[in-house]
Amino acid sequence: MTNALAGVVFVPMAALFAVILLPSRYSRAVAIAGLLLWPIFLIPLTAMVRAEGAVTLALGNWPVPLGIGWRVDGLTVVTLWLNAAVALAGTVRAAGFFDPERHGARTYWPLWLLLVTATNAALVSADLFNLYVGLELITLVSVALIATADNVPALRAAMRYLLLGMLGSLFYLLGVGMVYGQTGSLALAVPAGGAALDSTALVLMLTGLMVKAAVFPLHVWLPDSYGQAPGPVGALLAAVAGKVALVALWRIWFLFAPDDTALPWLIGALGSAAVVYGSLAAMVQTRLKRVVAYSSVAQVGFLLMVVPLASPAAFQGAGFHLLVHGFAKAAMFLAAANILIALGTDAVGRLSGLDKRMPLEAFTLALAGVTLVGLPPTGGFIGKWKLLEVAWQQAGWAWLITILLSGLLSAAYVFRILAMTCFHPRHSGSRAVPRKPPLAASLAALLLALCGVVIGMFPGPVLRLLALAAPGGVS
Amino acid sequence: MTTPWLNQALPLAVVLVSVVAAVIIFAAGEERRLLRIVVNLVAAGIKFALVVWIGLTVLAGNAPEFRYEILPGQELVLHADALSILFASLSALLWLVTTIYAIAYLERSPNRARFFGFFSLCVTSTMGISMAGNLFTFFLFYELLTLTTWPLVVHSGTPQALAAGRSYLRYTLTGGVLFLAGVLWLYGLAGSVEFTPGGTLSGLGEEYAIQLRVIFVLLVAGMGVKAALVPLHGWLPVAMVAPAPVSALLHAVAVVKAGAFALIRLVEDVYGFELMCELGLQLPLMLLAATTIVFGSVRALQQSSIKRRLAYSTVSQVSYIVLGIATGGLLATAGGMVHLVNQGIMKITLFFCAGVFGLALGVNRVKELDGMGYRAPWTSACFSIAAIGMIGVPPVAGFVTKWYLGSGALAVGQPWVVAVLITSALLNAMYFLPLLKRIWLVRPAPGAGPAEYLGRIEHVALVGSAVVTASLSVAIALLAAHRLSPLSWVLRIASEYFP
Amino acid sequence: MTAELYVFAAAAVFGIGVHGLLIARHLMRKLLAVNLMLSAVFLLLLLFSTPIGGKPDPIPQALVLTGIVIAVSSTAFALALMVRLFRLSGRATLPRFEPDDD
Amino acid sequence: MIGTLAVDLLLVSILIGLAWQVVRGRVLFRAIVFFVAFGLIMAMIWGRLGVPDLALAEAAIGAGLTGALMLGAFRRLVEIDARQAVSGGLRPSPRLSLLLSLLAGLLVAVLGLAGLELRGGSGEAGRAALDSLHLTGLGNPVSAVLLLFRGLDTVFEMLVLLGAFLGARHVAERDRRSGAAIASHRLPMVGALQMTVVPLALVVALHLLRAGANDPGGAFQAGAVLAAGGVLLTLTGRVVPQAQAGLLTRFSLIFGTLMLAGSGIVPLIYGGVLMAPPGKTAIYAIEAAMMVSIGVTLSLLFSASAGLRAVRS
Repeated sequence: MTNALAGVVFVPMAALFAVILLPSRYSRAVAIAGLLLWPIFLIPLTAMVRAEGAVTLALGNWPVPLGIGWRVDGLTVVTLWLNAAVALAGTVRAAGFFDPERHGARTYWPLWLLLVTATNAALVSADLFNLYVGLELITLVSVALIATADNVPALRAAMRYLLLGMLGSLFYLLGVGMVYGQTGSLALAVPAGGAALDSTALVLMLTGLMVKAAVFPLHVWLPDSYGQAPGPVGALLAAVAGKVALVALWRIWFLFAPDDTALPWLIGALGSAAVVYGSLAAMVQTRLKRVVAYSSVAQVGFLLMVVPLASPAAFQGAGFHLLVHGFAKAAMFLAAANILIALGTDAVGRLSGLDKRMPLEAFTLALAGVTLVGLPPTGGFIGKWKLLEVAWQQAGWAWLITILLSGLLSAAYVFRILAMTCFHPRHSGSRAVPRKPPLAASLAALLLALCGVVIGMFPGPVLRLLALAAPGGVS
Repeated sequence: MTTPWLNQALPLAVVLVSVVAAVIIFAAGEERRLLRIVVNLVAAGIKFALVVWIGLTVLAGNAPEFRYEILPGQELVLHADALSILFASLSALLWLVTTIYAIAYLERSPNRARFFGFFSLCVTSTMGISMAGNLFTFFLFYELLTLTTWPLVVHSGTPQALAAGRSYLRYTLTGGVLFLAGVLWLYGLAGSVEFTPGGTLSGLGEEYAIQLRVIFVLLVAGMGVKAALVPLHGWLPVAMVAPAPVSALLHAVAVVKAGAFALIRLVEDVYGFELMCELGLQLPLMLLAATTIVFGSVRALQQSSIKRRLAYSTVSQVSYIVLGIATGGLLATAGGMVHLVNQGIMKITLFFCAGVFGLALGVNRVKELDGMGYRAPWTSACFSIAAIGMIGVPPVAGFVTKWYLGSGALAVGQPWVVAVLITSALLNAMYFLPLLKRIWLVRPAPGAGPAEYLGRIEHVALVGSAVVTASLSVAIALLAAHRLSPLSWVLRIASEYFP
Repeated sequence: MTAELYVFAAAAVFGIGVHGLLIARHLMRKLLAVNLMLSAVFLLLLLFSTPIGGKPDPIPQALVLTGIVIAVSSTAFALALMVRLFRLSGRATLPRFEPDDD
Repeated sequence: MIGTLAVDLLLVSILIGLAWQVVRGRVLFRAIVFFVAFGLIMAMIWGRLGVPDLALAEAAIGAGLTGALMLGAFRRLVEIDARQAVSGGLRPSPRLSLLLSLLAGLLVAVLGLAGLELRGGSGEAGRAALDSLHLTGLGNPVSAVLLLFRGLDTVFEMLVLLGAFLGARHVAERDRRSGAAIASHRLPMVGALQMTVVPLALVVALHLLRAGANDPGGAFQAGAVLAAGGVLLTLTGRVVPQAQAGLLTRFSLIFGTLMLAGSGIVPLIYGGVLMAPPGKTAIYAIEAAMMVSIGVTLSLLFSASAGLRAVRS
């Protein structure tokens, strides 16, 4: 069992070392090898989680309060699979706009593998401080990758993200310090004495995590950063790396949640505000990548609905929603990158007639867009239905309305894009596509979008796996 | 007659046939015209044959059913009962005819692969709606219908089409949200709601009376959008901007009928007629239907464009179905259900003819119809037959509906319904007869030549399909007593609900 | 008594750090301010722990040491980013949240 | 009692004064210099609070290295645009920012006091660490926690350092001029300074490394001192930055993390436990590797280059 867990974290790390040592012309090949190898360890891990529910491991056999603990439950496995798929899809040759081979291969691929390693480590970690180190590494590497475009807007967005990221860690660290002061243990598990955690420490930690997860109104860094990042980077950040802080927030909330305070209502309200703001902002964006970036802001708000609806079923629905939206967003980012490479622009106004010029990208956008809206038969609907079910059972009317509203609002900006790209009569624009992206890049994006839909049609196994997701406490 | 395996596969096959066709058409791309035509026709043929086969098995007594547990505690059920065969046969038959018409109509226009791809997906959703066995599955296909018809509405890509698409989405998606809220609430109260004749919620009457009323309003609003009940009908006339085959499909076969069919399921199989009356919901529904009938007809009077006039006529005609269902009793319910078929066939004839007038003669406004009888005799004849049918004059199908609705209302003691029927018949006459007068009794303007078609085949295909549907609407009326006619089929269904 | 004194010291340094962040236009000054705040938090982190048998608790010391190394790494990378931004844009400052010029 | 209180008051007041100067210093250069002073006072406060490991780390890394990096960056800014040397870079301080910072300070004070009250906790993990110290064969509990009990934290901390280096290279990579040698003016004193200080730094680093097992010290502090030597060599031009990194440099960058992670993985092959504690000699080897990695990485970060090449003067 430990081999599987070790493989998930240490194999990408080994690939990172190999890429640094080997001459740069092998970088991409070694990176792909590493990204193909570590998911193999996920297979036994998934089987184990399916059999035993949550799997825990004390590193170095030191008992938990002393040593660092790893914990893998249904949600972790599902997110790790998402990370594997998106990382691989992102590694497909992104010709043109940013070709790692031409410049920066020596640093792009190591940073890419470092991001995957850090994400895996932060997902499996069940230790508050280890989570801090993991999140800090994710922020640092994400900022470096966002600055890949090496132009002023990208560097500004990267700098803004780094500064806010450091402030976020600051608050989180203070919270961790107070937790250690009170309980004497850093383990992400039910507090030993059962004494409810002091809510100030909890608020500090949650504030820090909300900055890192880009929860409205602390989301200011996200649209510029994802908008400027190259396609594959944006895909991995929007789908997985950016969501690690949110998953951490869920875990901390479910373990240390005080039951009588007004905190869940506040977080839920923030979530609803994020859904409305993100969707409205996405409606007015002129560039495709920024539309997907603002849709990420809305999605983070949607996923915060789990906090006021704290129950394993809500957690299951939100986990499924995170998975499916991960696929859809990654597909849209990759498609947007391909369009940017081929047509020289991703300005929505000038992409008319896309379905004839770049049929694969148009179909990817359509599939992913419909998944974001949550229309059947895509996965988005299943996630939305589960959360609605829970919201109804718990009479959480505010959350029920927000979830229903989010479907409508996302429909507004998705169908706006689809109308402007596929159904607008093509004006004089040239028929030929100056630089067609390689077929592999188009197929990678399409494959991710298809995953979002296929999982929607056969959600059984994933939902059963997520049912084992009750964090920390109840297995 | 059918092995258990076949029992499972039939309903699934009938839904998936057009999905396969859609995938082939999308993959084939724009250039392969012949392949697309063959795939379209073959798929339509297979689907119709499958529906007939299922119809016969249902007639023979057993009910094919396909179950798949999509979510823990929630199943995807495709169940073929007499009512689903009624709607499935209508949609399969009219899809076949509309495909022929559309192939001819869109001969030289761009984006045909995209059109026919979404066209077949659209019929998949109508087939899914007709075969749905529980409210959850029904909702799945109901939302899929919105998704697949939107591209058809915005097909031409003109600014007006895009505006129509936006308004279509605003209405249908909001309706979808209300429908989802209702389904969810009902799921909370009664678990997964299977369609059973006489309603599954009869037991819950007293306990959740208020909640059930609110849910009923939510569901009627959600379904009312597609059934174009006032004030949710706004998107229909605006969607007239789409090409003729799309308007024919949307009005006669897919969207509007899906809304009406949903209301039938709601009243007959979810709530059950008695529970609806118990909760005092019968009268408001009847009034809503009646106002829509009159409002639709009045608005139709004021329209100068032929297609918008037909659109408003659809708004009013669909509410006949709702009125019949709401009135209750064997005869009125039968009248309402049979109108599902009659209105479909008559209205599609009118749209076929309007399409021919527009395409071959460039005539779109009522004023330009002068002397059409001389310029396009066959099409005008079909137009007239269907128009008479809409007014309710025998021997065309419309008469059958009005007769049963009227007698049914009297039998149940709702005389005011007859008054509504008469006024609407008068209004129909007032907005159809002037058209017929212009077509037949006025000489064509000098220099207005006969209809020009792209080619011989197109001519036969376009006019032929109109003739087929027109003769069908007459045949339905004349052979009403025949065992397999829609009327007898509907009487058999209604007798289940009102023994 | 000394613990309360150092808590006030940390709070004062944190406040001054926030003040520095607000009035700094130059990115280098923003980094200095963030480093001040980080030092304050590290100080608090250690103060929150209870000595064990007279000797100070080793766990928070390890955490603070890791924190210091991470702080220097983030600062080093931020400085490289700032130099590159300055070379390209001629300004070592961040304009007030205006969307990038696309 | 009074004496210690006086010392504490003195230290705290100097600390706050320096912090204020860092933030309000009109010229950027002065602000950086005051920041280094702030770091030293912070080191003294760690000493005062009885945590020598942190004092060493703060002095070597917090004050020393951060200060050096900041001054290096400042120098590069001035090279690009001389006006940077005099630019203040300060906004006029409106009332609002003063109020806000006061509020923030008060908030943290309240949090701090609340944190103190909460200290009732049994320091469970700390007690466990001290109890099982004998198992590890190490005397210094902090080193034991860093290398053994919470080994994974250190692995990822090293990866953060590596990430910072890779990020800096990634951003500066296409900046041809960043590798330019920093002008080494041939002052007579520079040669002498270098002759004495660099070997001294090496000796101190090795001492810290060896002592780290039982007394305050350890790989991080030793690495930082080593880096100080590297910084001095770069400044005096004895070592010239390279745009490309040779295999040796690349290996030394990941040497420490490789050894630490490797020692965690290797026992798995023989059926042992992940991140199991290695033997005493293995720990020394790992610490030495980490010292080398940290020293090289920080030196390269200072010279903003991919590698360094010695120059026979």
